[in-house]
Amino acid sequence: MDSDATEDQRALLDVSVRFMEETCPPAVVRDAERRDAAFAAGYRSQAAELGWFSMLVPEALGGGSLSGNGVLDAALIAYLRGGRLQPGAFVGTNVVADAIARAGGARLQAEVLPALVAGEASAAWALAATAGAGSPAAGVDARTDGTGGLVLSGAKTAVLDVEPGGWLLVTASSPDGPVQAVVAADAPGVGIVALDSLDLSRRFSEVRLDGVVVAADAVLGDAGSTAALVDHQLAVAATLLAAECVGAMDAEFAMTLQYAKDRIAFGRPIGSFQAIKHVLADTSLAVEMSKAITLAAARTLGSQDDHGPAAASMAKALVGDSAIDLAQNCFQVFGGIGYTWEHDQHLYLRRVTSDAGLFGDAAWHREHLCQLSGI
Amino acid sequence: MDSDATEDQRALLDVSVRFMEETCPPAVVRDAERRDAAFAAGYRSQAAELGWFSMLVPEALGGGSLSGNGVLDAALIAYLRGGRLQPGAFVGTNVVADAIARAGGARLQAEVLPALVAGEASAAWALAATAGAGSPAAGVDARTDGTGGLVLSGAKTAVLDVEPGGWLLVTASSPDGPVQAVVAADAPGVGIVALDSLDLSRRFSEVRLDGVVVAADAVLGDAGSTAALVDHQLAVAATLLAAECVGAMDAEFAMTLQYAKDRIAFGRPIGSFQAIKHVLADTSLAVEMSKAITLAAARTLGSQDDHGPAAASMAKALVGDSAIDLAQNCFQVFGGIGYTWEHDQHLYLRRVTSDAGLFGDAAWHREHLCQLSGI
Amino acid sequence: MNDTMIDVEDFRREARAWIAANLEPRERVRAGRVVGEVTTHEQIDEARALQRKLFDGGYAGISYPAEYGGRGLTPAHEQAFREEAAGYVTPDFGVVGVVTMGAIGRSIAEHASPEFCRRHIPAILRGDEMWCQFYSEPEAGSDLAGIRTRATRDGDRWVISGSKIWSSGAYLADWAMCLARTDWDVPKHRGLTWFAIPCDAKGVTIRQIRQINGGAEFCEEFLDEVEVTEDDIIGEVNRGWAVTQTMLVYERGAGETATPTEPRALAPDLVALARRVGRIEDPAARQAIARAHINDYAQFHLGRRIADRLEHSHNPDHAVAAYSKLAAGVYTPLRARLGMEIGGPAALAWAIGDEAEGRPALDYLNGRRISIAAGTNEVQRNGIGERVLGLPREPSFDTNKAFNEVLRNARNWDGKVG
Amino acid sequence: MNDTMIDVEDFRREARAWIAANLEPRERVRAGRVVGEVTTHEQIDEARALQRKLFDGGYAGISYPAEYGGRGLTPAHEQAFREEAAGYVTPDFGVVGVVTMGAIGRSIAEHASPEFCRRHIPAILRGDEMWCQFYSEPEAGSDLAGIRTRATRDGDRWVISGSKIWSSGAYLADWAMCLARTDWDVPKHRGLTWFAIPCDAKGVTIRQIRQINGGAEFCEEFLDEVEVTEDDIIGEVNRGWAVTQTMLVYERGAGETATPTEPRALAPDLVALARRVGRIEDPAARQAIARAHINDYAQFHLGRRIADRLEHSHNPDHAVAAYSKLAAGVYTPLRARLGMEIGGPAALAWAIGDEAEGRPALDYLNGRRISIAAGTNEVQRNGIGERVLGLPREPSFDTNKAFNEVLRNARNWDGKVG
Repeated sequence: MDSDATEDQRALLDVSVRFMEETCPPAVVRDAERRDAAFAAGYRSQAAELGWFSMLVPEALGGGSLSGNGVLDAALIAYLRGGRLQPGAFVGTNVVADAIARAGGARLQAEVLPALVAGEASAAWALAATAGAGSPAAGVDARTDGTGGLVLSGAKTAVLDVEPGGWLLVTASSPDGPVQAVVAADAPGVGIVALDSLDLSRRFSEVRLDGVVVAADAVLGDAGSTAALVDHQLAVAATLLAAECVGAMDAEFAMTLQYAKDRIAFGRPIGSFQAIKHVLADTSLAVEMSKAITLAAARTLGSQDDHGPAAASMAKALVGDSAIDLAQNCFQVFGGIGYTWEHDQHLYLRRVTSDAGLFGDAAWHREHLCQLSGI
Repeated sequence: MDSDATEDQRALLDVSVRFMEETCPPAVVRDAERRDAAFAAGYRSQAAELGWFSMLVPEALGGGSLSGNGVLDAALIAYLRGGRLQPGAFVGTNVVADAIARAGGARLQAEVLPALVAGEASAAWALAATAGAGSPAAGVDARTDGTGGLVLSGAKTAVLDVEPGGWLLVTASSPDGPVQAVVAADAPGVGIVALDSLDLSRRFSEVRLDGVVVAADAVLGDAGSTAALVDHQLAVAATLLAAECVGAMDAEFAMTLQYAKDRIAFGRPIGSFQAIKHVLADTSLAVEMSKAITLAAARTLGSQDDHGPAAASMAKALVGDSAIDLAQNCFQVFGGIGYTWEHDQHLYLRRVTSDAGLFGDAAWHREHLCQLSGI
Repeated sequence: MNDTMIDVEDFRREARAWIAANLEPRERVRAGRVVGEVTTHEQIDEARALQRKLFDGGYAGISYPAEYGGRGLTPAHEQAFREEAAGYVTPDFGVVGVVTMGAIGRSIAEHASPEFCRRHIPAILRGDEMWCQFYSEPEAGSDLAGIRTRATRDGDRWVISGSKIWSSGAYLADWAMCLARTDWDVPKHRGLTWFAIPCDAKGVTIRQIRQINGGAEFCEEFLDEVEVTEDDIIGEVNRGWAVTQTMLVYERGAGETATPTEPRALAPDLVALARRVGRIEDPAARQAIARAHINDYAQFHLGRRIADRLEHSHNPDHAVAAYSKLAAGVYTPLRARLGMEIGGPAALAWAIGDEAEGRPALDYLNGRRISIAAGTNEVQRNGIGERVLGLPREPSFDTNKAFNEVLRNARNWDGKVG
Repeated sequence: MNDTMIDVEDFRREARAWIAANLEPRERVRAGRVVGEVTTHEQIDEARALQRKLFDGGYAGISYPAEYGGRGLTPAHEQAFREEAAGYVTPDFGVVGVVTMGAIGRSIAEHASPEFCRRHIPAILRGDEMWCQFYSEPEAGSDLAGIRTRATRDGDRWVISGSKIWSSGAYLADWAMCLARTDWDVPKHRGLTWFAIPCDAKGVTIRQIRQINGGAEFCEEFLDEVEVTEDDIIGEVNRGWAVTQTMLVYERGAGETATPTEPRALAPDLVALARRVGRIEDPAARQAIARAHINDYAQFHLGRRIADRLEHSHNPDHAVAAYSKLAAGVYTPLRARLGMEIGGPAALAWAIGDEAEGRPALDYLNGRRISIAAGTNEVQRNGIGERVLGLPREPSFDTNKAFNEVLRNARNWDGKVG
């Protein structure tokens, strides 16, 4: 995706590609049953060795990025993951690691963070399943317990990639505004209910919290800073998810382009018809614009530029809409063959549609952009 | 537009076409200066002889329609008007005549209504220039004067086709909800300021009301019934404007189709290229759907069917969006020649864009449809 | 119409009496069952028994010729029977029945030899023979005449090899009507022939296709030196395209039997969805709901407009039907997408097994079926452009050349002409 | 680069001194003036006087060959001068100056005979000769080689007849560079020749075209037996296409001189519009504003991405530039439409003469210029499809046939091939 990648970055990307192709090739992507808890743990641990979960964490806390711009490094990995429809809590773990590094207390930074960086556990962000203009804190209410801790009650639906033994970053409403806490997925009062999903390459759960008691040292930030931290988390999640989505778009487009060259109808390759050629040209433009805006968002967000959150929302909005257009157009080019289970088309259709809807859909990010811009 | 038209309807349509082609051919449409007050009065008077302003008025009040469905008759005329980019206060006069027939007192029905039906004067509806979800009453405030009359203050911008010596139906806000009154365009306190416009075939004015005193016998309806009457007026205006718009779409499409057959590039008529052919096929589908929905709205609204207002809003929304798509697509097919002043393309582009924006744009009517449907 | 034919209303009364005496009233629970949900041989056998009853009563193939076991009446009689039987349990063979009694039975009756018709049509009307089409191929989809399945004459036998796809319900059928190329040295429309093949013939392999929506109503077939005889030819050798055209007319007609009613309630499924996810007050969701409903409403009135045009025209041009097909092909996927937008994450993931909550995702996966099957959107646009609007034709590279040469040229395509 | 060439930074210092001594600082009021607003002969004459000063100082045609009156330096020197002169009043010939000094001057320098160059290039650099293109024709727009203007040899004269269109600023020019067909019996790219024509030559009629936006910067021309000589040929007879390709490269480059900066402020014009019409809180208006801004932002980064790709590639494929052009062609009209939607009726009608209030409508009328001019969206899509993505070519009906025959065939188009 990025022609400016450094040599170090390229080396990491190459070894990451080999890892993905060996550990989770298409046959494994297609077969959710092969991706059980043991698989997930093994995958995560190998990924951690490649540094997949350290990029947003400062060196002082055991992390480190190759280029100095951790968001950019992570986005390049995300792009490769998307193209190969990779499962696993990549986005969630990075977002939560980043949040703990920024606002976590000593215990979180000493106990949870190293486990995330080392791939010993993953983390999921339990935010509200927002569409439209909803708040990420909705669904779970927090009350203070008098000692600086919280008691959480409510539910979050469609939480991405909650893995056994992992952690949850719960964003909840309190009378003082949004609050956040890190909770073990197997803590007392936490219920994790697996869901069916359009996207076969990911796992979704409903997270139920029934009076879950959180100690003060598991609370992230304070009333004054949480809203900004949530915005930052959303920007990181949006950027990484956009990058995964662009990877999937690119792979699906390549597959479709090849088909348009090979498939013969009416005595010609179908790609010689303007009806197909022009759709592919438009789609290719959408891919190029999506790459350009996602890299811009990653570069900006990862370099402490104030414009980062706006750029991230712009990328998520543009990429989300473009990806669904792309998937619909590619499906149309494939025709009937794309309607068969064996063909990969639908895996990409499903994946990019979930990319588009998670962590704020396009409309949500457009509204968020307006708010970030002060209107 | 309507293959079911009766023989009486066909006769009226034929003579109306002859009238338009003789009285206001393209050269007159293009030259606003030739369309002065004297022209407008002459045009209106001849149109009235054809029954253009009687269709929504019951026979008991001096009106009458050919088919028993006045909205349908008027929509068929509107369709022909749109195709020939006709000027003149057709929509406004019919909407106001209908409103007076429904809710006007004895004086309005005895003095104003016959003048409108006879083409001696025209009427314009001064509603708020709504976009988004605004209220038609906005911009002008009404206070009661203690005798059942009103005092109106405020302004309405982009009022369509206010003609000298004509009447205004002003929809205003009062503490009790919307109120309406019929005011002479030259009454004391009324200021009419001509505006520049995108649409060269119509006239727009700002109407300023500076403490305009309205007697009780010029007020339409009462607090309980006005909101419903305003909705009805909007439905009639939306239907007639949609019909004018469909006429313009059809004419512009025919012109573009012919060009695609005649124009040669790369050794072929350009209409043989799928890039052009498929856009024209989609555009033609939009024309057919627009005709179908507009006729459905006219039939429903004109037959006292409760679904009339919903159908009218649906027609206005679909036709408005389709018309702008059509105008953009046709412009693209014409290429450079469509950018020249002498070519008719831009007259249609301008006209259908104003059709789409007046009396509620597509988004306004979609929201209105939701409200009419009780959500 | 012949003079001695029974009047429709007389027939209706007669049918009403027979139905009341012979058929069971439809229970409410079955009313929701839709065509296409017949997926097992048990269901087919159940339908066969009932069909036999109709046949014996004289109510199978009402508009089929009497000499082949039908009643020899008109479509109006057929419609009268359907109306009378609406509240009763009638044979439901699912999509395979629609194809058998519709496109296939009619094509056979119009084109096959009298012997062939006598052999098969009564069996069809009795419910003994269910048929499917072996028509589309992996390499011949939109290009309907681009068939590569090969039939070679060998004495008085024909040997057929190739592969077929998108056969609705073939795994439930007894016979297949199969299109094969019998002459490769003439242009593509001129070397095709239709054959009847028993689905259990040696060399026939039928495999259900697993679809992206989890269903498997379509099949693919592999034909490996399947042997048939001269007697199995439907129509004439190398004149198969004439049969195809008949078949396509009935196929298109078949979709139109159910007349939809004007959709007045604002997109009820989307309104319910927006309420479920708490977005009924959200302006964007409301716009999406209204958009979907307006398109539904416009499509309905477009359909009526086109039906009127076909009915009231002396020389109707059936090409205008492409408008309805294209509208469905454009607005169905759009509507499904609007559903996903309204639903948001709640449409991406739902309680396991909850079909109602999973519905927007299912609609989304199914959304493009209509834009692809039975003539893609692109094929409809070409048809509207050329046949309705009279635009100059797309250059054709395969209508005047031997099909063998077409295939050769296509593989070496360089875009150069003349 | 030759060894004795002055270093760019030395040149910059030298230029800085000369500029400070000879040019006037730019007043603020002129900063807002944009290329294209030069519409009168008086403005041209004013620019000529200033250009003469540059020429005499050695700063006209910095990268043109010294033998033709230029300075013989590099584009980097030219750029250094531009940067130094940015705060000063420099000659502004508007669009006619851009065409003259850019595409036309460069094409002449590369293709014309030394005599021709000596006759014209110094005059161009001095500002004495402003040039325009007689290139597009009413019947040859997107089809750049479909020229029908005819040049016939008559002894040592050539007689030119035909019509031209879309010549920027031709009514302000002294000379025209005119493309004509000199051989009708060869394929279209092979029978073309460029001629120089004085704009006041007998038989030349130049008419400004009134545009839909009220402007008239483009002209159309009627050429009625205009006589020129062998000396007026630019390049070789029947080899005009080679000159054209040079011209197109400079034309495309010319648009890219101004590097835009990253658009960070949320679409300021649309935000102001929404505030003016009281819709800044309206969710639909906010969505439209964000949509427009995101497209602006993405287009900017697309442009940077493509520039990087062209810069860092050893063998850059200039076809990728079509992405930027297509993006502009798609998103400019969309943005204009969003403006109209946000503005609503207030964008349809406004106080007479209020340019700010009328701006959305003006942008709307201008919105499709970029989707049509200098290669339509469709042409860009073909270019991306075939040259960037490597899709099989569109069949071509006019590249291998005599142009006469192409015209004949096109008139009898039936879509049949072979």
